Parts: sequence; C-alpha cells; structure tokens
Amino acid sequence: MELKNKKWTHDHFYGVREEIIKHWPTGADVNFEEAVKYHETIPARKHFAKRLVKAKKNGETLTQPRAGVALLDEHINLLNFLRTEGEADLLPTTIDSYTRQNQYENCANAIEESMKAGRSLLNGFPAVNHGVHGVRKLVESVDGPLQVRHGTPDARLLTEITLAGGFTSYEGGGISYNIPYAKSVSLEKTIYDWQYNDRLVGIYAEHGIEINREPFGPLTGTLVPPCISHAVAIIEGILAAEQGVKNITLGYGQCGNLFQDVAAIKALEQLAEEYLVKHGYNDCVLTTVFHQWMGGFPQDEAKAFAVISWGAAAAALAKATKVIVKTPHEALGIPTKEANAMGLRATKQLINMLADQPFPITAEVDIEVEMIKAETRCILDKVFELGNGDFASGSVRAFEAGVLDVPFAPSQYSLNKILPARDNNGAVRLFDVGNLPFTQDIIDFHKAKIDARAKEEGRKASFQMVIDDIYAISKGRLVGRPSK
Amino acid sequence: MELKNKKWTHDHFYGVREEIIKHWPTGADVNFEEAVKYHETIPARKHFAKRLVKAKKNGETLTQPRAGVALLDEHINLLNFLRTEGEADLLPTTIDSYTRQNQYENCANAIEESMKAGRSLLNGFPAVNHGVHGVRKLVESVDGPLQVRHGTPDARLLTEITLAGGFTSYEGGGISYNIPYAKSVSLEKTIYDWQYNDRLVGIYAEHGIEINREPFGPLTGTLVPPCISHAVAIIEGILAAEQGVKNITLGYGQCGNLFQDVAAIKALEQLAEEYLVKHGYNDCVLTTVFHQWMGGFPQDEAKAFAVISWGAAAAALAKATKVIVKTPHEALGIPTKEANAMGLRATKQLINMLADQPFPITAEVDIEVEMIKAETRCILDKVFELGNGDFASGSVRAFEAGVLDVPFAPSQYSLNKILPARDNNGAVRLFDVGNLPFTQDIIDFHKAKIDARAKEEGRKASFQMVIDDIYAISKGRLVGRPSK
Amino acid sequence: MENNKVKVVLGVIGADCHAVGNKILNYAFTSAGFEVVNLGVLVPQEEFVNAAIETDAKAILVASLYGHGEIDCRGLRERCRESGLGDILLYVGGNLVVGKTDFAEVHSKFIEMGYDRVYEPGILPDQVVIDLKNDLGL
Amino acid sequence: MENNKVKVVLGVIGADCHAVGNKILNYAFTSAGFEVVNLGVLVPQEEFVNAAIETDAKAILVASLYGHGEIDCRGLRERCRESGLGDILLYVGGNLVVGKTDFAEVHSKFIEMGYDRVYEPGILPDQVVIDLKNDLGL
Ligand code: B12
Ligand code: B12
Repeated sequence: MELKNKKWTHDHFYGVREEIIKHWPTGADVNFEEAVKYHETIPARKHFAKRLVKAKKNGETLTQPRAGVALLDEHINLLNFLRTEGEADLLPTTIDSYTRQNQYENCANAIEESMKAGRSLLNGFPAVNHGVHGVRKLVESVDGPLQVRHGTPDARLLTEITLAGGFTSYEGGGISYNIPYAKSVSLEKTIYDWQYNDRLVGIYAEHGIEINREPFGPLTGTLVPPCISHAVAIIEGILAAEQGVKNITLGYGQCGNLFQDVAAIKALEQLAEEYLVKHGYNDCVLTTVFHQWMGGFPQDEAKAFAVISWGAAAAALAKATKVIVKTPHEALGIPTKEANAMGLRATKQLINMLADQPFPITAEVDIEVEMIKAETRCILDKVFELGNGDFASGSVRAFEAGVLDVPFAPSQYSLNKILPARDNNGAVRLFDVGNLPFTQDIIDFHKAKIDARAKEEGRKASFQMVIDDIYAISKGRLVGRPSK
Repeated sequence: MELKNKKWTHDHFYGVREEIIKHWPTGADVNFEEAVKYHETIPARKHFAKRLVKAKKNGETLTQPRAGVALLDEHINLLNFLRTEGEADLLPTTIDSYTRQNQYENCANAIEESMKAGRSLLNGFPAVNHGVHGVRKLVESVDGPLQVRHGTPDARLLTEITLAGGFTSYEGGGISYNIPYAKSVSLEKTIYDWQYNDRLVGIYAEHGIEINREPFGPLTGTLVPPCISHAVAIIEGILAAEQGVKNITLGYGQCGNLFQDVAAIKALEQLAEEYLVKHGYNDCVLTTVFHQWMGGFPQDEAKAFAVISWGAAAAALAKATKVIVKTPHEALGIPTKEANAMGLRATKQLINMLADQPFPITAEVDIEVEMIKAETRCILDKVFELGNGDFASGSVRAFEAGVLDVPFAPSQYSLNKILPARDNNGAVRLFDVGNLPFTQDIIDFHKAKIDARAKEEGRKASFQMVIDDIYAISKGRLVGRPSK
Repeated sequence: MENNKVKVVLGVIGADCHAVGNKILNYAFTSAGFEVVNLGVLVPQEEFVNAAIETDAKAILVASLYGHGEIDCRGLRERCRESGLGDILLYVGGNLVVGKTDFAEVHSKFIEMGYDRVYEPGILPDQVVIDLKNDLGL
Repeated sequence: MENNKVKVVLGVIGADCHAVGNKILNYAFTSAGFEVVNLGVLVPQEEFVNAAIETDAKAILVASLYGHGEIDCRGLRERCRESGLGDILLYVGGNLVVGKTDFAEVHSKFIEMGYDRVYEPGILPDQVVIDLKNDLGL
C-alpha cells in the first residue's frame, strides 16, 4: 500500500473491515445498517456533535471529564455521577491501556480480577470486551453526550464497536495516538489505520449520522509549543475531512501563560479554518477543545485546585468550545468519582463566572497569535511540500526529517531533537528548534526569549532548565527558576 | 470636641489615654516605654511593615489568612499551622465579635465556656482579655509578621494592648470599622476614636517603631464599587498620616471582573500617592491589599476553590502587595485550620504561577483606571469641600449628605441610597447613583452600562436585579441573570 | 389597609452586624404582604421581645450569622413566655454556630431551645415565606 | 573508561507509555556516573531480564505510571531468579496502583513482590541515586 491522503474506496474499506471484525469475538456483533438505525434514535441532547455546534453558536464553554473503569455497571454509575454531581456537560469513556495495545486477552483477565477484587484493576473501560451490547447498555443508561477517549495506535475494532454501540464522538488520530502513546509502531501504519477510523465516521456521515471526531491535541502534554500541536491537529483535521468527516474538534493543551493560551485557541481556530478551506474541505464544522494543564501536577489537592481553576479560567477567556478537566487527584492516581466531580464543579464555577467576561484581543495576544500562525504555517507548508502535495505521506517524511517533532515523545519515529523551555513570562518557547523549518526571524525570536530568561537567572540555557520547567508546576511555580 | 483632621497634641492624647487604660483590668499592664524596647527586639522577618516594604520592592504578592480562636494556646497552634501548612507569608489575629463591641465581660464568660467545651465558642481571639502578657506569648510563639484584624468601632484599649504586646500591623479605621460594623455609633465618634489609634501608632513611629496601618478596604464586601471603597481608603490613609502613621496599606475587595479588578488596584495606588502628596504627607510608604471575593460564597468546596483561585489570580495579575485569602468553608462557618491552610495553598500556587506574568495595562484596563479615578476624585474633592478643607469633618458631612454612601451598610449613618449592580461584563456599576457627587458624564456612563444589561436580559433594572447579583457568585455565576 | 397586614419582627441578634441577608429578608417579606418590623443588626433579645409586644407581631425572625448564635439565642423562648408572648412563632436562621457543622445537630439544638423552625445557611427567602404562611394558616 | 561504569537497566513496564520521567531518570543516572541501559517505555518483563543479563547490569529500575503496575510488576523477581540474576537489585517507582492510595500499603505490597526499594510518586532522582550508590556500596 502507498500511503496517500485520499478517500478510501468502499471496496478498500470493506476489504479491510472483514478482517478487523475478526480480531476479537465481539466484532461479530457489529452490523452497520442496524447501527445507523440505532443512531437515528439518539436524541439531540445526548448527541455530541449537535451539542458542540449549539455551544459554539452560543459562545459556551462545555466541561468534560476523563473517566473509565473496568466493569459496565460501575462505569455507568461513574458517568451518571459525573453528570449529576459533577455537572459535566459532556461525558467520556476512557479506554484502558490493554485495549489500547489490542491486548484483549489481558482485559478479559483483568475484568475477572476486578470482579473478584470488587474494584477496578484497569485504568479504563475495556469497550471491545464489553462489545456492542455492553456499549449500548452504557449509552442507554447515561443521560449525556458520550465520547470515546483512548490513545490507541490501532483502534479499528474499538471504533467499529463503540460507534455501532452508539457513541457520537471519537477521539484520536494517526499521529496524535501514535507519537505520544507508542514506541515502535510506524507512522505509516497508524496514519493508514486511522484513515480506516475516519472513513468509518465518513460512511456514517454518508448515511446521515453525524459523529464528532477529535484529534488528541496535547500530545505528550509536557511543554508542547502551540505550533507543534497545532500543526498536528490541523493535519489530522485534514486527514479526517478527506475521509468524509464533517464535525471536527481541534485541541490544545494549556501551556500556562494566559496570553499564549488565549492566542493559541484563536490561532488554532483561524488557521484550521484557513487550511481546511484552502485544501478543499468547505463543509466541516470546526470547534475547539482546551485541555487543562496536561503535565505533572502538584500532589497537594488545594494546589491542584488552583491549577485546575487556572485552566478553567484560560479556557473560558479563550472561549474554547469545551474544556477537558483535571482532578485534585491528578498527581497521584486515577481519581475517585468524587474527586473527579470536584474538578468539574470548580471548573464549572469559573467558566460561569467568566462567561460574561470576553477577553479582548489585546496587542499582547495579537503578537502571540501572529507568531503561532507563522510558526505553524512554516511547518504545515513544509509537510505538504515533503509529501509532494500530500499531507499523509508528507507527515511520515516530516517526522523522519524532524520537520515535525514532539518533545519527550516515546516514539522512535519522533526525532526528539527539539527542546522546549519557558521564557521569562512563562510562555513555552524553543530552546533548541531542532530541524523545525522555521524562518530565521522565528529562530531569532525563540533564541532572544530564551536568552533573556537565561540572563535573568544568571545561567546558561541547558537541559537542566528544561527539567526545572518540567517539574515547575508540580512544585508550585510556572517557570522553573533555580532557587536562590 | 470639634472633629478636625489635625494631629493630636501629646497632652490631648495622654489625657484620653489615662481613661482608656482603665476600661478593663488588663489595661494596667500597658507600659509604653517598655513596649518600645520590646518592639526593638522584634526581628525583621517577623516585622509586618518591613516585610511589606520588601515585597513591594520585589514585586511579590504575599498571602495572609484570617484566623482567631478564644484560647491562647489554641490560637498559637492555629497560626503556626497556617504558617507551616498554609505557607502563609503574613499572619493575622482576628478578634472576636464581643471584644469588637467592648463586651469584655462576655468574652470572659465565653473563654471559660470554651475551656470547658474544649472548642472555641468565640469567633476570634479576645486580645484585651488575654492582656499584654498573653499577646507577647503569642508574638513570641509564632514565627511570622502579625496583624490585628477586627471591626471595632472603639478599639482604643485593644490598640494599646496589642501594640504593647508586639503586633506590628493594625487594621481598621474610623469609617471602615464603623459603617459596615455598627448600627448606631456616630461617625464623629469613631473617626475621633480612631485618631487615637492612629496617634498611638504615630507616637510609636516617633520612637522609631514602625507599625503598619491598614484601613479595612472591602467595607460591606458586597458589590461595593471601587470608587466608594477607594474614597474611604484614601480618606482613612490621610487621617492616619496626619496622626503620624508612616506605613499604610490600602485595600480593595475583588469585584470579579478581571479588568475592573486590575484597574482598581492600579487606580488605588496612583490616586492614594497623589492625594497624600497633595495634602502634604510626603513620607508615607504605601502598599496595597487585594481581598478575595468578600460577598456570599458557594457552599460547595470545589466551587469555593474556584472563587478563591480566581481571587488569587486577580491579585497576582494586579500585582497587589498582599492578598487576603478565603477558605473552602467560607459559606458555612469559621474554617478549620486545615480548610484555612488549603485556601492559602491554592492561593500560593496561583500567585507563584502568575508571578512571572505581568498583566499589561491594556486599553480596556486603562479605561477602567481612568473611570475609577474620575469617580473617586469627584467624591474626595466634594468631601474636602464639605469639610471646608478638612477630611475628618468632611467625611461626617459627606455621609450625612450621601456624598459618601456604602451599599448594604448596617449603619444609620450611611444614607443607603446608592444601589450597585453588575453590567453585562460583570463589572460593578451603579444602578442608582444616589447622591454621589458625580459629573453628568459619569452618571451617563453608569446608566448606559446598566441599561445595556437590562436590555440583554429583557427586564428593567430593579432591586430584584441587585438581589440576583448578591446571590450570583454563591449560585455559581458572576452576573445574576434571570433563568431562561 | 395597613392594619390588615400580619406583622413580623425581623432582626440580627447579638453583636452581629451582617446586614445583607437582613435587607433581603425585609424586602422578601414585605413583598409577600407582611408588615416587617425590621430591627436591623446588633439586636439584643429584649428588643425583639419588646418590638413583638408593641406591634402585636405574629412571629419573630431571628438571624445570626457570625457564629455566636448558640450563646446569643439561648433563652429567647423563655423571655417570650415571661413577657406574655407565650408560643409566638420563633424562626431562626443564618450561620448559627461557630464552624462548618452538621446541620442536623444544629437543628435539634435550636429546636430544643424553643425555636419553631431552624434554617440552614443559604436558605432562600421564598421557602421561608411559604413556611410562615403555612404556620400562620394564611 | 566506559567499562568502569556500573550499568543499570531502566524502563517503563507493561503497556505504559509515560516517557517524561524515564527521560529524566536516564539523564540523572547518566549524570551521576552510571551507564544506563534505557529500554524506554512499553517494556515487557523478559526484556528487562534479558537486558540485565546481556549487559551484566547491577540493578533494574522499573517504572510504572499508568495504574497497571500491580499486575505488570508481579513475578519479575521470580523471573530474575529463574534467569540466574538472583538477587539483583530491583527498584520500582511511579504511580504504582490504580487510584490515590495510602503509600504504606503500596510499599509493603511491592516489597512482598520482591522489590528492594519502592518509591512514592513525585520522588526526585537525586534521592534514588543516593540510595543506589548506598545499596551498591559505591
Ligand atoms: C503527562 C501524562 C501523560 C501523557 C504522557 C506522555 C508521554 N508519553 O510521556 C499522556 C497524555 C500521553 C498520558 C497518557 C495516559 N495517562 Co498519564 N499522566 C501524565 C501526568 C499528567 C504527568 C506524568 C509526567 O510526565 N510527570 C513528570 C515526570 C517527571 O514525573 P513522573 O512521570 O511521575 O516520574 C518521576 C517519578 O514518578 C519517579 N519515577 C518514575 N518512575 C520511577 C521508577 C523508579 C525505579 C524510580 C526510583 C522512580 C521513578 O521519578 C520520575 C522523575 O522525577 C500524570 C499525572 C501527574 N504526575 O501529574 C498522568 C498519569 C500518570 N497518567 C495516568 C493515566 C491513567 C494515563 C492514561 C491511561 C490515560 C487516561 N487516563 O486518559 C494514559 C496511559 C496510556 C498508556 N498506555 O500508558 C494516571 C495513572 C493513574 C494511576 N496510576 O492510578 C496519572 C497518574 C494521572 C491520573 N491521576 O489519572 N499521560
Ligand atoms: C459579607 C460578609 C461579611 C461582611 C458583612 C457586611 C455587613 N455589614 O453586612 C463583613 C466583611 C463586614 C463581615 C464581617 C464579619 N464576618 Co462575615 N461574612 C460575610 C459573608 C461572606 C457573606 C454574608 C452575606 O452577606 N451573604 C449574603 C446574604 C444574602 O446571605 P446570608 O447573610 O447568609 O442570609 C441569607 C440566609 O442565611 C438566610 N437567613 C439569614 N438569617 C436568617 C434568619 C431567618 C429567620 C431565616 C428564616 C433565614 C435567614 O436568608 C438570607 C437571605 O437569603 C459570610 C460568608 C458567606 N455566606 O459566604 C461571612 C460570615 C457570615 N462572616 C463570618 C464572620 C466570622 C465574620 C466576622 C466575625 C469577621 C471575621 N471572621 O473576620 C465579622 C463579624 C462582625 C460582627 N460583629 O458581626 C462567618 C461566620 C462564621 C460562623 N458562623 O461560623 C462567615 C460565615 C464567614 C466564615 N466562614 O468565616 N462579614
């Protein structure tokens, strides 16, 4: 196969499908025609894509947690609790890590062990093992729009089962669910496999069923400069649109400097719109998601609330369509449902308090918007060029060349040459731009910012500075300054 | 006596003093000369005034809780806990409500009952009853700068005892500790009695002992527009300076709209400097204090954390010298020491995360700064005029005339004619300007803002709108919109 | 006209100066058709009793926010009885004790002291108006 | 020169992809003079064992962040013994179990599984380096 950003033919899709469905016995229960009918019965208030469109129109910022446990009834209780006690607008189903590695056998064991132990031994909901019937029970028992959230390089069976089960939103992408989540799976394979997922959503769309798709914005969650995650998000948006996806949410993980964060959401919206239209995708509805700080959290719950609240504030001021919420247990372990609901309620309070305070595009925000756009354009245009006008093969080559590069990624397929660090105001910049295809102006801008910080701290920029920044928020600061 | 903003003579002061000292037996232990010597032994790190000056120089925002219990040892434990577990930079001693009404007999009973009950039956520390020795034990057992915080119309004995005991900061003022705290005590009397307190601090200053003074900024804490609290703060600053006070902290209670809050602190700093110098007080050190939202809180602790965090963020972005911190128990009762420490830690996390993010004076902030200054000038200049060039007698007349007026004040001496309400962006405006001596421009500005909101909500501005705004934050919003 | 209105005495007891809730309750009960005898803040027990006697009020609404409610509210029922007000309706509300406390405990404590209804912090006036109308058979 | 350095095997076990701490530990142990055989993330038990045998490592540092540590780490000590690594030092750290848990419990659970040292979430590398030098008598 030659990887191309080209809509799969039905023949190609159904050929692959036949095999996928057999990966685990529950695959046999997937029946597309019947699933379409099932989707038609899902009311608007439980419909993810529709809820997002409404929020965008009203200028709302919706809240959404992460959550998933091994057993079905427990998972239902968990989600209903987050809906009622957490006042969550949108609901997730976080898939466990074995499923993400297609280790369904391990899941089966862990489900059994969890039943015996009376507590979840999995870090998420093993949807493939629960099958279409299990998923439908979930969809019918929960009063809110539902999204699959995972981190699965090869998610094809999971997609089939969860969509047939009635999920109306699906996270992931061939880059964003590979580079931060895998070590030795080639990009060629994951982009190809994710074309399958997108194509399936596209086929649902052809049958009048709108399903929301969301590339995973924050990548490694740790000091990822906006231009990197924006480039990946926009590429995945384009790849999805090509396969027929019509409702797309692009994401960004909070960096922590208010002006950079507000600017990042604005830049993402504007650039994504521009690139989709430029490349011929005129009928997609775009929304945005802001992730509260995705890196290391403080262990102390009071301090965690502060980080959560600041993320909520930035999301609301940036007017993102939704915000993914952290919990006061973040640094320590999967949250209890109570802790999860508390993160949601704190977020809701701030979003509502800031709903009436639009943040103007001040000069400071404007500079950041222009900077992020310029950087992202450099990357996107080079990717396109490397692929000879194709974003799919271009992405593979771009990662090889370090034109796309994700800091701290576990994947062998990311060059890992760039090094991010904060500037004096806490904005995330690049201390080493690696092979990013930036103009000299942009390179100088980053260098000047990092030099100014180094000077302020009376030390040279180094990997130690990067480490200090990685720990900073968990130690109660934004910029990892050396202690005096 | 004729009330004048005029430094008391030593004779006058010592004449009054002789009597004050006799109000309660513990007064007998106050010995000024010995107290001066005692103050000389207090190290800089425990010195409130010095710590503030250092913070101002370094651009820090210090954290300070409220806290006080009936018994000495318990109170010592409480403050040390807030210092170590709450990471508080500055420490308070909140005085109980009986002491505030000079009901020392009631305190004596409640101390006894508290000892029996094994828990504090008082809402603060009865410092007069504990006397100079008790206070010194406190000062010596706690490793941090200490301030008296109360709400006492006639605080003269309390001032004598706590300052002789070694406190280096003292809150209150003749207006700010009357209008929100009393019903039928005349302003003439409280301003006069507070001249005593200020004069005592002034006499300490003459002996080389610097004691910080802080008028109570937030007043009733409930939708107080910045111009009202700024006018009172600046008048009390001037009254204090006249009596020889050299180290003054002026305060403001968060309104909730970020731009108004940042602007309020800027305007307060600039105007206070200007008026002090203009009226001949050239050698005062001025600092600012930002109070996290002082009105009704949400009962839910997660939501309370969000309100606390937003207050911390606004304080840090406004670069106030210190922030007074609320707790997750605010809506329900005096916090446990644990809850108090949690509010402090959340605040510290945010202040540190925002320390590196100066908030620029954007056009939006600038408009608010100019507005607040113009409004406050109208009031201050009219007060001065009503007093024929005297801010003391002018204040009394201004309150009579409604030229100074505090919303929701319990005092008969406040006209209670003005009515505040939020505008469409949540900034606090005046829906009824009462007798405030505003120019027509300013009146029109407020009217336009309120009209725009009323229009947005499809209802007339009314007392119901004010009530909705009073409840709003506790119900999870900033602007009290009618439910749809 | 005025005379047809049922009178209620309202005030914040003891050394307590919290005025905002008081103003809202005043507004709510007035709007609901009662004649409110509002004593404001910092009201001693005897003032409540005297006002009720003077105005022939049908209920006394006592607020305590600042934490000393337990001490301040004790004995009001006895004082009412002694003054011939007998079983006049006594409502109490606010933040009645020092500290965040289980409300069930607070409730039974104040019921024992002789209050007819005891309200949790954050109660909205509408509910209180309904209760009062019920209790007075209006 | 190189040969003088003590070798340690480092990796993130199971289906776990958390890479940031791994990179920092790699840097810290390298800076402290060890030769780090870094297996990265997503490492099965046998790979740890094989690497230790091949490189004659003196310790295996196992990380588990994602919550499945309890399942993934079980049996590693036995596997070491079976492969002739016997009592090679086994350290484990990260967020070892699902959910926020009392660390004392987690500690004794992993000690029982045969790990020599068990670290709390948030431990800084400096401390681990000190411990390792101590345990190896360096
Ligand atoms: C960043 C992050 C991610 C990124 C990781 C990117 C990447 N590839 O590295 C992304 C977003 C991809 C991610 C994914 C997931 N994550 Co994650 N993640 C985090 C987070 C926020 C920070 C981790 C981090 O980088 N910290 C900074 C580094 C420097 O610290 P560290 O990793 O803790 O390592 C230090 C110490 O622990 C110690 N240490 C670590 N290992 C060892 C080993 C030894 C021997 C020693 C001595 C010391 C030691 O030293 C290290 C250096 O100081 C943590 C929560 C947190 N800590 O705040 C959650 C967290 C680890 N993730 C969690 C989970 C559950 C997941 C997911 C399953 C997703 C989900 N719920 O949606 C997936 C897992 C996928 C998979 N297959 O593994 C949970 C684990 C829960 C649990 N144990 O109960 C956590 C705790 C969050 C939570 N509370 O739910 N995550
Ligand atoms: C604003 C405020 C102040 C302002 C008051 C200004 C003024 N003069 O009105 C200022 C800053 C001056 C102040 C001072 C003090 N306060 Co204050 N204050 C508050 C705060 C934040 C809001 C109160 C408010 O206005 N709410 C809005 C109104 C509409 O609601 P409300 O007052 O609760 O009343 C409603 C209901 O409770 C109910 N209700 C009330 N009374 C009654 C009576 C009846 C019969 C019924 C049916 C219903 C009812 O209906 C009302 C209308 O909806 C509360 C905490 C909170 N709620 O968030 C603390 C709070 C009440 N204050 C408290 C304290 C301790 C004090 C001080 C001692 C200061 C201190 N610690 O520094 C002083 C007291 C001085 C004194 N002598 O009284 C404590 C009381 C603690 C406790 N009970 O354990 C609280 C709870 C804060 C806390 N958690 O520490 N305070």
